[in-house]
This record gives sequence, C-alpha cells and structure tokens, in this order.
Amino acid sequence: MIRVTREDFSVDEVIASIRSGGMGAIVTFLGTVRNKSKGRDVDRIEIQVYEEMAVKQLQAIREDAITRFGVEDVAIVHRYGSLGVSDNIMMIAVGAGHRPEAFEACRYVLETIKEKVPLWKKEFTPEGDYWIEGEEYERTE
Amino acid sequence: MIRVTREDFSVDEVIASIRSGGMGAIVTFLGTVRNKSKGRDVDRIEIQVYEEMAVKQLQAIREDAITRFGVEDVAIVHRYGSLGVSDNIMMIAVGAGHRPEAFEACRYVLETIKEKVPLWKKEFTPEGDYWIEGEEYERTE
Amino acid sequence: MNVNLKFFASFRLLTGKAGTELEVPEGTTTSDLLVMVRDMYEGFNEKTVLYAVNGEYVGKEVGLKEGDSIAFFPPVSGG
Amino acid sequence: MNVNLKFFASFRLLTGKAGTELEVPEGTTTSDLLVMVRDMYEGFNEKTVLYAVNGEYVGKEVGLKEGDSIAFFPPVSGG
Repeated sequence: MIRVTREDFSVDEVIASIRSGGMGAIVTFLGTVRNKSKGRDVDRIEIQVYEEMAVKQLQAIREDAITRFGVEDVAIVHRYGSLGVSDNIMMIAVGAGHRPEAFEACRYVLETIKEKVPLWKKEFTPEGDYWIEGEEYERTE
Repeated sequence: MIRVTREDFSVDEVIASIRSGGMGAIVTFLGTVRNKSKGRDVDRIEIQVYEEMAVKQLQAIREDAITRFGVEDVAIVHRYGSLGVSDNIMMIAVGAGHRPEAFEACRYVLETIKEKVPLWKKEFTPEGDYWIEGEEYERTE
Repeated sequence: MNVNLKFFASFRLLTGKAGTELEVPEGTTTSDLLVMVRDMYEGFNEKTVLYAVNGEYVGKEVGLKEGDSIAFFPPVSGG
Repeated sequence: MNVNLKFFASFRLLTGKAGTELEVPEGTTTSDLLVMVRDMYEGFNEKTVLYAVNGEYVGKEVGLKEGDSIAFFPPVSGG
C-alpha cells in the first residue's frame, strides 16, 4: 500500500493492510513533528509534495525493497500540508518472516525516501520559516 | 510503559503512551505468530511467562535502553497464553529525537528480550508440540 | 515546441510561480533547458538543482519532446 | 531451611510440576541447589539450565536463605 495524503492515519490500520501469516516480524517507522530542529523551536511544519512523482517513486521503492530484502510486504504513507508538533508525518511498515530483514528493509526504505522522493518540509519557528533542503536549511522570508 | 498480559493491544495506543514533542522518530517492532517454523506448519502457539521476573527484566531493559541510546522513551508489551497465526505476540516502541538511535535501541531491546526475559514459546504443529528453547527446539509429546 | 516547467519548495519562491509553459527549440535536452532556466531566474545558480521529466529522474542529455513536464526542485527532505 | 523451587516450560514437563518446596541445609548456594535438582529430576542433566533467585539472575555461589524462590528454566524464547 502506497498513500500520499493530507489525512492522518492509524498505524494499526496500515499494519492490517499488510499483515499475513508468513510474517513473524513487522517493523514500523513513524516520523513525527519534533518541537526542535537544529536548536530552533518548531511551531509547526508544512510539507509540499510533487504528488504524481512521489507516488511513482514510493511504488518503485516498495517493489525494490521487497525484492532486495525478500520481505513479504511494505506499506508507505506520507502526509503533506500543515502539521503541528507531535503530529504524524509519515510511516513505513515492513512485514517479513524474520526480524533482520524487516529492520534492514525498513531502514533502507526510509533512507531512500529521504534521498529520492519529491517531498519538502518547511519549518515555522519564532525566528522565521525555513525550507529544508536535504540536510541543509534555507531562510525563506 | 511495560505490560505483560493475555490481552491483545493496539499499536496506536502503545505509541500514544510514549509520544512526545521531543520525538521525531518512533520505531516499532511487532512480533506476530508466523504460520511456519523451521519448515513445519504452525497451527497456534502458547506462551508461558514467569511474570514477576519478566516485568522486572523488562523494566530494567527499558531503563538501560533509554540511558544507553539517549532515546526519549520505550514501551514494551508482551502477551502470553494461546495465540493463533498472525496474532500479535509482543511489541516494542522506541521514541527518539532522530532515527538512528530509535532503530538501534529498538533492535537492542528486542535482542535483549530474546536473551534474558523469562518467556517461552510452544509451537503446535501437525507433527507435534515443541517448546522453543533459545534457538533450539524440543519435542514435548 | 512547448514544454511545461514545474517548480517546488524554495524554487517556487525564487521563480514566484508553481509552473509555466516555455517554448524551446526542437532537440532541446535536459541540460540545455537547465541552462535556460538558470538564465531566466535569479538565484538558481547558487543552488543545487534536481530535475525530473514526466515524474522520473533522468540523465543530462535526454531529449525533450512537445508537452513534456519538467520539474525543478531542491534536494528533497521528506521522511 | 525451606526454599521454593519453580519450574518453567520444558522443565515443568520434566519435573511434572510448576513448583515445590524443598528443605535444604543452611549455607546452601545456588550451585549446590542445582546439583540437588539435577539429582532429583531425570533429564535435567542433558539440558541447559538457567536459574534465578527471587526473580533476578544471580551467580553460581550465591548463598540462599529461608523462603527464597529459585526458578529453573531453559533458554528463553520470547520476543
């Protein structure tokens, strides 16, 4: 399951969408809005997405991870729009026969998303708003 | 939060019990009953626990992981009793500022549980019932 | 021929728009287009530019055709 | 003095019980008790035995006292 959405999601529901009898291990990564970023307080964030491309990229990453690590299934949900502190940003769920490949595939999917999928975070802080570009920051106003 | 219980749990609820504004990453491991084990079909499993000791051990593992990896919080829930294929067995949720320590602490907690916490699985298969001891198997009847 | 440009994140701020149509010569490649865009919009030069054609990452010398959508954006930061 | 023995998993099967009370000499240590238990129950010898006193893993030469609970069990397999 791949979903790019403004809406919040339930971790239980996303896990239910992949759960099967062949799985002994389901590793989930949940990204949430942190109240600090590089020493600045964060009030909220906005996420912009190039949606058609993001969906295609996420589908390709999912298929690659399944083949590469031999896991049973992978689900990825990523939100966009305005999010407050502690809100869910995105989640990855990887179901596998055993734990090593579930952890490895989950980490791989996350790192690949951070490198390739066209989504950008803008952080709103008391000092101004910053687009985050890769690991760099740019003041936008 | 540490819980040893016969009851099922909601991953969303366990995550909610640790979620805080200092977290950007919450890594969850969910163990589920797999339909195969070492080539045998598994119909169901039973988990026996030495409950007082398991709770103490889990509390110690939680505190150790928080200190060792500098993560924000850790929750562990482990079930016992009779479980069917695909049922939840246990979960670990680790919330941290950033993803590397969340993944590392989650894996560490899992491996330490598998080494130290007094819980034992018995697998019911068409060929008989087997107590699982560490990574070994013993035919029980 | 006409192609569609799309801008995201800080590039939308630099260009003042989410997208625009542009007429380019037949045979224009992705790297030719990048040169044009860097000339058209101040600030592009100092930044790392990623681009995609019709939603796929492609190489530098890929030929463009009528109606292609070319997106320009900074390094991504989802996850 | 009296101590309480507890057995788990396959050790419950070997001994036919979840637990029992045992009278042991003053000064008995964990390793003394392990020798006694191995003698009392057939099958203990061939197995890896873990033990805990009052719910904590302890060393081999820990002295026992009246009322202690000593648990014997195989390598754990939770998680």
